[in-house]
Parts: sequence; structure tokens; C-alpha cells
Amino acid sequence: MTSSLNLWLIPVLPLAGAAINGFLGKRSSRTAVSTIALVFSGAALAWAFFVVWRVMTAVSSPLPYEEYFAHWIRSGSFTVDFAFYLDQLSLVMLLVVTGVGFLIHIYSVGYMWDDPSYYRFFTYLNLFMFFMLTLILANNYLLMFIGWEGVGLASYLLIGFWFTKDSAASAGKKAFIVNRIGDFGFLIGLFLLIQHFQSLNFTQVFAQVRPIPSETASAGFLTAVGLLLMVGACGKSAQIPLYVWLPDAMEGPTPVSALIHAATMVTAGVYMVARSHLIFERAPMALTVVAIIGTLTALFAATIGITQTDIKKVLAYSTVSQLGYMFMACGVGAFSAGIFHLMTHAFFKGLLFLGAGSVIHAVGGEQDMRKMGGLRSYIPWTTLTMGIATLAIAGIPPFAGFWSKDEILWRAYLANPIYWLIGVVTAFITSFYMFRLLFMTFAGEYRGAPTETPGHDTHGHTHGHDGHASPHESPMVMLVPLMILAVLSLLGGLVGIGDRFDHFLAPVFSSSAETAGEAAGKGMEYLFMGISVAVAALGFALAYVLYVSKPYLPQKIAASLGSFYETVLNKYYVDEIYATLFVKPLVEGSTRILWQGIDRKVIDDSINDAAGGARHVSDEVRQMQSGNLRSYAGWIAAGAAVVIAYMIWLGVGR
Amino acid sequence: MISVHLILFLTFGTVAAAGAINLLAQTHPINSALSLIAVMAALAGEYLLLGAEFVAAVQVIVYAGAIMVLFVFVIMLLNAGVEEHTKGSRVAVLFGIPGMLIGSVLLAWVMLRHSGTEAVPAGALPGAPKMIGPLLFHEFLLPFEITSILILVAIMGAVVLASKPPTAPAPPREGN
Amino acid sequence: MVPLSYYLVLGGILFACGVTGFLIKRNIITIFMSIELMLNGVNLSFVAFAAHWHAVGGELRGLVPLSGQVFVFFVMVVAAAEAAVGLAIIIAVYRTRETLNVDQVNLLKL
Amino acid sequence: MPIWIYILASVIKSAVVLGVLLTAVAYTVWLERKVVGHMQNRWGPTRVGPFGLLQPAADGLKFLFKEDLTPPHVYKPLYIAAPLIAVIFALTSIAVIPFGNAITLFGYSFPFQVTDVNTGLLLILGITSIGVYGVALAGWSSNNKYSLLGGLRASAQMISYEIALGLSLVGVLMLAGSFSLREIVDAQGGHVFGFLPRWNIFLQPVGFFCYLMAAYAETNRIPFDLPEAETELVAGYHTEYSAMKFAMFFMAEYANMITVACLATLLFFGGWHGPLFGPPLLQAVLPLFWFGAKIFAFLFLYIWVRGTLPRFRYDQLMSFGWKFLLPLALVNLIATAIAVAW
Repeated sequence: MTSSLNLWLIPVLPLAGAAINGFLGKRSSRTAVSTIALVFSGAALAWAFFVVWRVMTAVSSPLPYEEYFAHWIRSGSFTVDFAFYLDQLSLVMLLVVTGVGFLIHIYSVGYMWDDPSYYRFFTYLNLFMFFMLTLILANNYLLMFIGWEGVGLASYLLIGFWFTKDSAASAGKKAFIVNRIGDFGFLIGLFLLIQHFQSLNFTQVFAQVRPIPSETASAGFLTAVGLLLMVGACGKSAQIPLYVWLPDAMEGPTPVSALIHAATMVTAGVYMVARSHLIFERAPMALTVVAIIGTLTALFAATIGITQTDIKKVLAYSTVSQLGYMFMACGVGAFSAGIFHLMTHAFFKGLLFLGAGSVIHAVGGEQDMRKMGGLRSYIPWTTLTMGIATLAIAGIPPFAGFWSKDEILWRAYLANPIYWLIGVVTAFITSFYMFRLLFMTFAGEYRGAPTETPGHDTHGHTHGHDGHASPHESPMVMLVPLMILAVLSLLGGLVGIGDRFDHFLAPVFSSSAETAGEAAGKGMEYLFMGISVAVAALGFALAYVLYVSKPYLPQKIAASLGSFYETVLNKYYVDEIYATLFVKPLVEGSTRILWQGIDRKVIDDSINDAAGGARHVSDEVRQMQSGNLRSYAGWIAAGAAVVIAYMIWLGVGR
Repeated sequence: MISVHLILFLTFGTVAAAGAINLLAQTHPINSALSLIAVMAALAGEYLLLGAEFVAAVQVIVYAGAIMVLFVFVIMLLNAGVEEHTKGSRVAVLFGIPGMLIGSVLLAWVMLRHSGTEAVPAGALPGAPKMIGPLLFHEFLLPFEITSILILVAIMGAVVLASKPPTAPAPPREGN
Repeated sequence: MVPLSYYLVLGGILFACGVTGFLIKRNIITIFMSIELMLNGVNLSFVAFAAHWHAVGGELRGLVPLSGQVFVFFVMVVAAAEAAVGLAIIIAVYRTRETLNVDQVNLLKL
Repeated sequence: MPIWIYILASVIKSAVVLGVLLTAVAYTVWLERKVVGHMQNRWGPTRVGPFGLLQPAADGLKFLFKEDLTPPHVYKPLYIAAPLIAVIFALTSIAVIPFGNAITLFGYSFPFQVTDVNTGLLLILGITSIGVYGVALAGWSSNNKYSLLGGLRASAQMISYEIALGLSLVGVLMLAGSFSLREIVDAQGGHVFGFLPRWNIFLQPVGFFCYLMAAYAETNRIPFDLPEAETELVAGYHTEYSAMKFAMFFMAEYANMITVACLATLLFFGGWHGPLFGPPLLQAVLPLFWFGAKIFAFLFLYIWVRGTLPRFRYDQLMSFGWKFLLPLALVNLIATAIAVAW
């Protein structure tokens, strides 16, 4: 193969940035901090591009390419190395992460400029990049898991970035804990893998998996592994039942929501499932579970999205539902479609969040859409870019979202029309609430009071130039990423035309399901395209009617729906249910039994008694230490006699 | 048959044992010291019997000539008198003496149980300086160096310990 | 020809006398001498063993010839060091406590 | 040779050597008095016999017949033992000293030496180191502060200088490669550069200097005679002694001087080596003559120094021994080692 690609540089560069900023940032200027952060993340992006160039120009495609860095665990036959693995899948992820990450870095420079702990933010951000890239490039599950946990940590730190704010801190904790639940499943899955394959290395594991026949008849070992991995994925990618952390995660700064909780980290689950597709393909039951979970999540989250009024919450739920789409794709075996949607979603959802950030920035920290409106005249660029993104997510051709979503729906139909039906409904809802968001924010006239400082404080960061009466466009440094992302979400879908993306990823997902698409006639596919477009248009129309032409209708409808509306508004009371089902018993139990029962009564008492006993004994024994030299000598002599006797006994025994 | 070797051994051995006993019997440290010197001289004789002439010489020079002189010197310096009989520690009597007796009896039993098996000829091996030297400076170089460091440290420690502590100025006396 | 055990027994006697002296003597200096006595007993057995191993051809079994005698030198060095430091300590103690009786120097405790 | 001849020869040799030694001791005293006297512009002993040659005999008689009184407060056993120890060890060390080559009588070869031990030098060192006890015990047992101080000084001084003494000899030993005095002397036969006799004095001048200083200190001679410094401690360790016991100390001191002189001759001045000429009988006797001559020279040096130099102060003594002599001997040792190895 060609000479080394030095993949290790890509993760290490952001780490270096994080280290420098973390250790020196406190005393260096904002400019220096942002320079460091940008340079290192940009370098990572550049190197990623270089790698792509090398791969593309290589005469014989060097993929999959493995790079051994250092060995880490060597226990018996089981070895885990710091080694990196690059194939088409990780290549796509690599580009997405570095690209979007870099853009969001740039954006953050403007967005976080006034934050007191500016350097901390970029340290965390670079740290996140490092872990995310490790996750992507790992050549074995364990290293992947390190990245997995690392991004969890980074997300925890960034959600709780404004840790002085109670809600932020608790949101961070919530995210962390919920993720732990998922990771638990993931870990057990890994243990199972180790037990059966004595390895976590992708190539080795998959090499052993390939010959195994599909467990169609009965759920076997691979099913178990698949389900466990799915649990992990649910945690990380916010699927039912573990999605609850993602909406709260919006407490973090908006760029974080864009980068971590929309574009990259939350898709790690999808990536992981796609990465271990061989296992899933041989475990149809697990695959079905994936599909069902994805579908339900998509619908469920979308419905919640309708009622939310916090602009970021809406986006959060839409993220959850889009992730549901991806899992649906994976579930029906259309991994490449899932990854495709992952990529496009990274573009337009990142763009949406950044736009939302720009809006929030514009109105001075206000997040409630009811206090917005008519902003298009104030912030035209943001309006334009967000419009593009909305079209993209709603699935209007030729925007990116259309291609990927359509692909997914088509594949879903091929697998099972039910999926397709739900998918279409979800698509309708999606386009509805997205346009709702768009109209509520930009259309009509401005409903918010002239921006006031408290608004910022609730948001935790104070605004650049206070005392302005009206919303204002964001600085260029924030707009440029918006535009780039807008272009991407406009054209990003084109790479999928004619299954080019499929063929690109074909070496990875060389499975039977891939070719099914060609089996069915193209004509049907076009028909389905039409349907989904029509649905999207329908959603647009409904949103236009409700929020532009007849703004009084929504309240009526809400009133008529009554309790159901309440339920949806309160997110189906899922948080409350969880609280009563799991949290409260846990807290009670650990307080009563673990703390007061075991810790106090058993552990502490035993320790105290041991100490007390030791004191009593030593009080007696202390008398032995009379300080008289000769008595010591006496003890020694006696002891020597004993030793001699013992040794002689040994000698005689032989 | 009683060889000259055995006779000499017994003679020196008797002297050594007698000296050791005398060391215990004497109440005045200087007598104990002298009897110890006798023991060492006798041991030097034993070493000669065993052919370890260099060891014998060093035994006389170092032990009898230097270490014991040091002892005598200290006895004279502190003008140590006959030791007074304070009440001893019960432990030493109750455990120490019996322990010592048991141990030595056991050892003697074991040794004599294997006695006569191997006989050591007179001048068994010539421990000439010419042979000791290479040993000290090749096979046992590291221990040798370490002991040299040890003795150096000991010298410094002795100097520090025995040097007069800085006496604090006496407090001014009130009254006449 | 004298059996090895005789030498060992002699050494044992000296050692036992040393222990006894340590146990029954009150004078610190005498106690030190008892220690020297023990060391001498050990030395004797060292030399005897050296001769013995030489006699039974221990060199053939990979033993360093004369090593027993070499150990004696090390013991002597240690004894010298111990005597120097110990006597210095005795002098220091005598300066402060005005006595050489170990029964009256019993600060070696809590 | 048959064992009885060996024993007989040994007895004769011991008797002769002892006689010669005692005579030498006696006449060294006479010599000292004479020489010092002349140095101080006096005559020294003249009355008894020609040039007072019978003076030693007279002294001996006096010591013998004087009342031997023992002070009541002394610690008797050691008080009596001390002079014996001193004189015995002083006289013993002469036993291993060779005076000349072996001569052949009746077909047997008899070395001019009481006994030839192949570690003779070590033996002498050991004996001299034991000799300390005489002085120390005398000082302690006579229960008198002057004596005690003398004894303390003696023991401390001897311990200190013994180290320098031993180190100064190691150089010679390395050159000769043996502890046997005879071999050491044989190693000094012949010449270097054709004309210079290969005596260690030429190869080991520093060693010789160290040896001389240390030896003077070991024998408690001026300028190191603090143990018996009459001006501070009445007579040092033998203040309480009288009559024969005192004489024993005296003899011990002079015997030690002679031993030291012998050693110096053997180790540094090529022993009995010297120009041989004349008929065979003369050739047989000349070595003895050379040996005696060298020893005489050393004794004379002793007396000369005594007549010339003042006495050290005690701290000077110690600092000289530890801070000057010992390092010097060490340096010499290292230099010699390097030279020999190379």
C-alpha cells in the first residue's frame, strides 16, 4: 500500500490545541485562544482533506487502510492497540466531523466572544474534536469506546458550560447519567464480543462474524450483541427510551448544540451501528428492533416538536426525529442511506442550529419563538440561510435533505410499508413544525420587547453591544459558516444522485440488501419521491395557513385538542414518568439502604470497631515495650529460639 | 587417635570458652574487655589451625588491636566502675535465658548429630593474602565497596555523636 | 583431624555466651562486648565452613573458594563500624544521663 | 632436618637473639645518655667503667635491688600485668625479624631468624598493636589522674598512628608482593640504573617518611612522647611504677625502638644488603655488619631527634596524624598502586 497517511495527526492536532488552550488559555488573549483553536482544528481539517486526496489519487484504492500507532493492552492472546482504521465510512464521518467542526469553531469565535471563560469553551471544543475523531478512526471497539466516553465527557462539560446556572448543571448531569445507561449496554456487548471472539479489532471480529449464518430462526448470540450495542446507540443517539437528555442538552451554548447535539456526537450511535452492520445483518431481530425504535422515535419526537415554543427545543426534537430516520434506515439494512442522511443532516441541522444561534444572538438571548417574529427584515442573511436549511430538512428537492430522506423512505418501503407510512407522516410533521418555526421566527412582525440585558444573563453570556433597540445581524465571522453550510445543504444531496453514494460506500456495506433498490423499478421510486415532496409541500401549506395567514387558529386548535395537546406540550410526561419510575426509587433506595443502612451501619461501624479494637489491644501490648534494652534482648532471644526450633524441625523433617 | 591438631584445637577452644565465661563472670568492664581480648587471641589461633593465616592476622590487628583498644579507651575515658546490680527486667530472665538455652541446646544437638561426618584437616585451605586479595577485589568487589562506604558513614557518625554538643550559655544567676 | 562440628559447637558456645551477656549484663559497654563476642562466634563458624567446603571440594559445586574467610572480613568491618558508632553513642548517653547502666537508660519507649 | 635439631636450633637462636636484644637495649640507653649529653655539652655517664660502659649493668642492678613498692590504691592485677604485657610483646616481635641470609652448618641451613613466618610483617603489626595494652592498662590501673591521662593519650595516639603506619607499609608490600620480611629484603637486592641500590627508600621516600613519623609515635618517642610528658603529667603512665616494673616499661620502649629500627632497615634500607668483599668468612659476616650498622644509624637518629625537637601539643599530634599523615600515606598508596599496576 502507499506510504503512511499519518492518520494519528488528525485526532492529535485538536488535542494539542486543547492542551495549549487549557493550560495557557487563562492568561492569553481571546485572539490568541481563538487562533490556537482555529489553527489546530483547521489543521485537522486540512489533513483530513490531504488524506482524502491521497486516497482518491491512489492508483489502487488503499482502503480499508489500517495504521498501527502504539500497543496498549497485551494480555495473553487478547490485544488492543492504539491503531486507526480508515475506510469509506470513516472517511465520510471524518470529513463531516472535521468540516462541520471547523465551521462551528469559526462560528463560535463570534458567538462566544463575550463569554468570560472563552478559553474554556474552546478547550472543551477541541477536546471534543479529539475524542470524536478517535471514535471515528478507531480500529477496535475499545478505542472507539474511549472516544465514545470522551465525547460523552466533552458533551457533559459543554452542556454544563454555564455551570453557575442550575438548569445547565443538572442538564449536564442528566445527559451524562442517561448516556451511562447506554454505555452500560455497550460495554456488556463488548464483553460478549471479547468472550466469543477474543478480540475487539474490527477486522478480526468481522472476519470471524462473516461465516456465521444469519440467526433468522432464533435469536442467538449475535442478536444479544446487536441489541446491547443498540442500547448504547440509543443512549448516545437519543433514541427511545433514552432520548430525554437531548432536549435538556440545549442548555449548552448554541454552537455546542449545533456541533455535538446535532451534527456529530449524536450520530455516533448511527455510525457505530453502521460500523457493526455485519453483526446486525446476521441478527434480523436486532435489526428489526433498531428499525422499530428508529421509526417510533422519529414520529414521537416530531409530534413533540410541533408544540415546542423554545426555538432550540424544537430543533432538538427534530434532531431526535431525524436520528430516528437514520436508525430506521439502518434497521431496514440501508446503512449507506442512513449514513447519507447522517451527512446531509449534519449540514442542514448544523446550519439550523447556527441560524437559531444567530437569531438568539440577534434578539439578545431570547429563545422563545413567541417573542420573535418578523426578523427577516432585521437579519436577512440568517433568514435566507435558515430558509435553505428548512427546505432541506423538509425534503424539498433539490435540497440535501430530500435526497437522503427520500432514499431512506424508499428503502423503508422496500423493507416494510408500515415503516414507510410512518416515515411519510413524520416527514409531513417535520416540514410542518419546521416551517412553523420559520414563520414564527421570521414572518409577521416583531413581537419581542426591545432586547433587554436580563435576557442575556439568563442565557449566561452578556451581549457585545448592549442598549441597541432592535435585533441586528450577526458579525461576518458567524455568517460565513452559515453561508458555507447553506451551500452544502443546498448541494450536499447531489452526491447521492444515482446511488453514487451507495457505490462509494459499497465496499463497506457489501450486503444483499444494497442491491434490492435496483431490483424494484425506478418508476416506483419516482412515485414515492413525488409523494414525499407532496407531503412536504402540504406541511408547508398548513404551517403557512396557521402561522401567517390565520395566526389566531393555533390557539383554537390547541383548545379543541385539550388534554391531548397538554400531553404533547409536556412531552408526554416522559420525564415525570422516568422520575417516578426510576429516579425517585433510586434516590430513596440509596439514601435508606446504601447510605444509612450499609455505609453507616456496616462499613463505618466495622471500621470504627476495628480501630477501637486495635486501640484496646495495643493498650495491652504497649506494656511489652518497656524501654528496657535487656527485655528487648529477651524477646529477641526467645524469638530466635522459636525460629531455630522451626528450622531444625524443617531440617529433621527432610 | 588424638592428633596435635586436636590438642591445639582443644587448647585454644578452652581458652576461648574460658575467656567468654570470664567475660560474663567479671563485674568490671575492663576485666571483661581483657577476657574478650583473650578470646580473640585464641580465635586467631583457631584460624591459624584452619589455615586462614590472613584472617588470623587481621583478627589480631583489627579486633584485638583496634576495636578492643577502643573499648578499653572508652572504659578509661568514662572511668566505668564495677557495674551495680539493679533489678533486671523480668522478661530477660523469664524468656531470654530459657530461649537462649533452648536455642543453643537445639543447635548443639543438631551439630553433634552430624558430628564426625566431615573432618577438617589442619590448615585445610591456605587463606594466604595472595588468595584473599583477588577475592576481595573481584568476586566481592561490590560488597567490599559497600562496606567501605558503611565504615566511612560510621566514622562520620561517630565524630558527630561524640563531638561536644554546643552548650547553651548558662542563664545569668540572680542574687549574690 | 577435627570434625567440623567441633568448630561449630565452639562458635555456638561463644555466641550463647554473647547472648547471655547481653541478657544479664547491666553495663552498656559490656553489652557491646557481648555483641562482639557473638560476632566472633559467627566468624569462627564462617572460617570453619570455608575450610570444610574446601575440604569436601565445594569449589567443584560452584562455590567461591575462601568466601567464608572473605565474609569474616566484612563482619569485621561491620563490627568496627558498630563499635565506633556504638561507643560514640555511649559517650553521648553518658554525657546526658551520667550512667552506663542500661536499666536506667530506658527512654526507648512510647 | 630432624625435628630435634630444629628445636635445638630454635632454642639456641632464641637465646642468642634475646641476649643480643637485651644487651642492645641496655646499651641503647647508654648511647642515648651519652649522645644527648654530648649534644647538651655534657659528658653523660663516665664514672662506671671506661666511658661509663658499665653504666647499664649498674642501672640493671639498681633496678633489681630497689624495693618494689605497690601503691595501695592501685588495681593490683592489672597493675602487675601491665608491665609484663608491655615488655613481653615488645620482645616477641623481634622473633620474626631476619638478620641475614641463611648459613649452612653441618649440612643444614640455618636462617638468621628465630622463625620465618610468611606473614611476618602482619605478625609484627599485630604484636605491636597488642603492645598498646601495656601502656593503657598501666595508666588506668595505677588509679592516678596523671597515669590515666598518660594511658588515654597512649591508646588514642597509638590507634591513630597505627593506621598511617599500616598504610605507609602497604606501598612496600605492593612492591615486594609478599608479607614475608625475608622476601621483602630479597626483593631489594641488586641495583637500579646500575649504581643505585634497589632499596625502597629510593622507591618509596614518602612511604618511608610516613613510616618514620608513625613509628616514632607508636614508640611514644619525642616528639610524640606525650604519654610520658614529664612536664605535664609527672611521668605519664608509669608514674606509679618503680624498680623492676619501671625497668620493664623502659626495656619495652627501647625494645620497640629497636624493632622499629629493624623494620625500617628491612623494609626501606634493603636489610642486610651491602657491598660484599673479602674472604668467604668475612662475606658471611658482612651482612650482619651492614644490618647492625643500619640499625645503629636509626637508633642514632632517634636519639638525635630527641635531643633536637620539642614536643607536640596533643591537638597538634592528632591533627598531624589524621589530617596530614593519613592523607599523605593514602596518596602515596594510590600512586604506588598506579605505578605497580602500570
